[in-house]
Amino acid sequence: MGEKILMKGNEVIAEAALRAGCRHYFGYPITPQTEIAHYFAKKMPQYGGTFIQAESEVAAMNMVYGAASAGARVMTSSSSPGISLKQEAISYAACAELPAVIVNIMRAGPGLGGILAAQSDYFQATKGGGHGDYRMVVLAPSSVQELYELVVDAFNIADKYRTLCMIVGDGMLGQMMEAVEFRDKEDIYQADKSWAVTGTGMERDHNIITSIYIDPEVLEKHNLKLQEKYRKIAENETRVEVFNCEGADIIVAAYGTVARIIKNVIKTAEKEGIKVGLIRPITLWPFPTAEFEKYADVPQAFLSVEMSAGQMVEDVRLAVNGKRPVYFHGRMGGMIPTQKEILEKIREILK
Amino acid sequence: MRCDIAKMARVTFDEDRCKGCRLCVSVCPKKIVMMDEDKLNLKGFHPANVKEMDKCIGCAFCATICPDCVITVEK
Amino acid sequence: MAIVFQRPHALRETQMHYCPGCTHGIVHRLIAEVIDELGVEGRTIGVSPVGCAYNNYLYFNCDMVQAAHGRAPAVATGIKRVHPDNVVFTYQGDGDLAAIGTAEIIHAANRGEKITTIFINNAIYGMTSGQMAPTTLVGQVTTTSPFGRKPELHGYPLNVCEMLSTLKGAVYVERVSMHDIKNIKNAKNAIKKAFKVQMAGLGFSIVEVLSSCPTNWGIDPVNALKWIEEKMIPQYPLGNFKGKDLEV
Amino acid sequence: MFNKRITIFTGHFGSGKTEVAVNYALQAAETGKKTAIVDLDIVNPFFRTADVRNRLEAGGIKVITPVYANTNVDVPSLPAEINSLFEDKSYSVILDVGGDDLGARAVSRYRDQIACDDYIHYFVVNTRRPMTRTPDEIIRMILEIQDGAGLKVDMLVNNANMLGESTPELLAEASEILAVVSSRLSIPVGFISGMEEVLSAYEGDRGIERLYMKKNITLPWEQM
Repeated sequence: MGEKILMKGNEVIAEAALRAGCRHYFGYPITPQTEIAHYFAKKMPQYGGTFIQAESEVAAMNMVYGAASAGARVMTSSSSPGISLKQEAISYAACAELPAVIVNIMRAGPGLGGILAAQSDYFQATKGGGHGDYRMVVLAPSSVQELYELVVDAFNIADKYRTLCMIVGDGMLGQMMEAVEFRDKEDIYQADKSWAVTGTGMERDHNIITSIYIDPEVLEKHNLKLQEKYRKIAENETRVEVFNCEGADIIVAAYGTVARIIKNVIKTAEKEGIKVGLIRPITLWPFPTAEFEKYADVPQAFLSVEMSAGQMVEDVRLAVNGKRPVYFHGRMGGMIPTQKEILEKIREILK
Repeated sequence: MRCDIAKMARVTFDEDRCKGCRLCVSVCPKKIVMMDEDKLNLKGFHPANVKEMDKCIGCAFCATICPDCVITVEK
Repeated sequence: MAIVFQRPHALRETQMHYCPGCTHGIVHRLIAEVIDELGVEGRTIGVSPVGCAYNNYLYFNCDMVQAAHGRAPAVATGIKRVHPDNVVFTYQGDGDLAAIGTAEIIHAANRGEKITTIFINNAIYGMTSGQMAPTTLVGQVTTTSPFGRKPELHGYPLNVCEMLSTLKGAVYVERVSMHDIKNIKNAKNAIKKAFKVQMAGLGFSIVEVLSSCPTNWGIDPVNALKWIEEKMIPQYPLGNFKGKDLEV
Repeated sequence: MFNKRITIFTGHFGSGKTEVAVNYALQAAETGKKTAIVDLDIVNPFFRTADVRNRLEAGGIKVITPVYANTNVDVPSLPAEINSLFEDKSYSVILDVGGDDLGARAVSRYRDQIACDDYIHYFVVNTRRPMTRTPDEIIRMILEIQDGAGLKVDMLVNNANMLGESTPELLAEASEILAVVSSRLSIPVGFISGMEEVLSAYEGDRGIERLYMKKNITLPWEQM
């Protein structure tokens, strides 16, 4: 590992992508993630790469589609309303099995909403914001250091499975500064990209990248192939942090920066004699169902804390499967749940 | 196919590719391209063809306007 | 005797799906002939549209990518930026390019993206069965303008070449037609020049091709060509709008 | 320190300008000066002067922030009140300018008023930030910011830190880097800033003024 430097979450996303071998970035400005574009705009020329400020998020994601078709490691980033615009090409890329990384530094919605932090795009990311039966790997870091590591992983997972990977962070994660330590060299998955369009060189049959299958039987077969791939990803790539869950009175489910609030709640609750556990999904899809199953018999209850009206809580309920009551506490609109209100909720549940 | 040196040019029709649109018929300056009433191709059309090949001048107009690459021209 | 005219190598043997007499097939062959003559098949990458030509990736021997409706210029941008030495072209119809993909084509052109666009203008939506296109003529009856296109209701036909030729990044802009042999030959020259402009790295090039749609126009193929000449050309004058004197 | 009517802080974004400007303002007010701080940051939407408005106002400091700071919109409109501070010379004014040349541009529109006033322009450096790690990078950043602001940098501020992971060694490391910048651009180091516990443990640069800072901006998960 090299020496530590102080970086903003958004800068780290771009730096990590460069270190992961990404040389093509297409984006469109939107707060609170625009520093990603600023960083690439300055750095890409040094790496001989491409930075294009596209005419829209729609175009940016389609540029990603083109660059991924051409075999490149490629990324786009945006914030909630911009991600909505990318959904068209996301669905197409999922069908065409194109590897790419998409970053969503979430802001408060719905609609134009506001620029402050939120986690209200959980459904959009994990349940498919675009049309059709597809999945994306959704990674949710909770610190700047983890952001770096997961961005690098995202490129590897994308190439390994020919899939889309989305990094979701709330505005705080994108905007905050933290010390980060980079590895001297990244472990880069060397994918076979003989499927990419590079020109036939008159040496092979033509390659075709497409998402259209007019024969329903063929399209169903392609769907089954995708589902099998998703099953494999779920088997191999599910990630979760389990903290303080052995013998816990209550287990809180939280991801991203909210999980950091919970870690402080755990300390305060301990002083009151309440043992609070934390299950922090690092992959929101695939959801770490097994960890919830594993601990479902222990605590009195589960509590999902989110910066949304209650989205991940649905997956927690599915995972806990009725064994224990599952509660929810959330804030919206750019408001951040406080330790105090979470503690009150915990006390109330355990009463 | 027999090669007749006296002929100036020859067009051959890949008849089963023909869709019977008659664009070739419309552009032939010698009016020798016509739908072959004696034949049906795989698609069930009377495909375009040339009977009086000795009148062909090899201008390739028929091939140029054919949307389906049915016609090969030799000269 | 020697063969003086045959299927170009860059066009696959696959029978094309277009209706009898549809001029899409001619344009495909012209593109393939140009690719052959320039000797670039091995380094050409095409981008297919949404529209009747959605699956023309099956017809070209070069590598092909199918794009979402209207997004071909963005997809081509992504490809070209990864492989700047390849020849990248998009093939788009009037719904694809002039309606849903207006932003993408304008900005790719304005960036001077080194790609070539072949724009098929047949004044109607073919794939979805005969709806009004941005390029539908005033008075033209379509399934969504059953009483004829009325400017006060539907606006005016969109002249893409005239519009794009105002952009600095668009360096070669030409409108051609499929309605007779002479014009088909002109079209091929224009497509060839457009490719050469790209290969010389000069900027964005586009060839708009006035094409027929006998099925949705309800006119037999031969008379459909006359319709191009008599009805379309007055609205869409042929000729070069930009880059006529470029030496490539 | 504290002896100019207008004090401008610029720097690479993330250099810690805001933390420095806020602490500087609080200490200036403690000396009995009538103090105003202006958040001119049009670059950074989160974590800004506006966050500590209450604490500043409790210290008797007038706080002027962009119209929409810390709301759910990101239109960086500058408040018209800023003009009043150039008229009313009874105030000591601290300008917290946004990062990089882009942020510095916001101050440029006032450069004529500033230039004829009694002012100092500090350039805050955190050598543990990318793009200001080496003398060359720092010099490039200074030149860009001078260009953007239209005002020459008068003094450097050594603000080497890694937030919670700061050490006196970072200040020492930065001191050497800044010495090179100083000699090449003939811009002296004005002061060294750091959190009290870190800066008091730093033995070097005894001849240079120091700004002992208190942490004013806390992260959401640290708040009760």
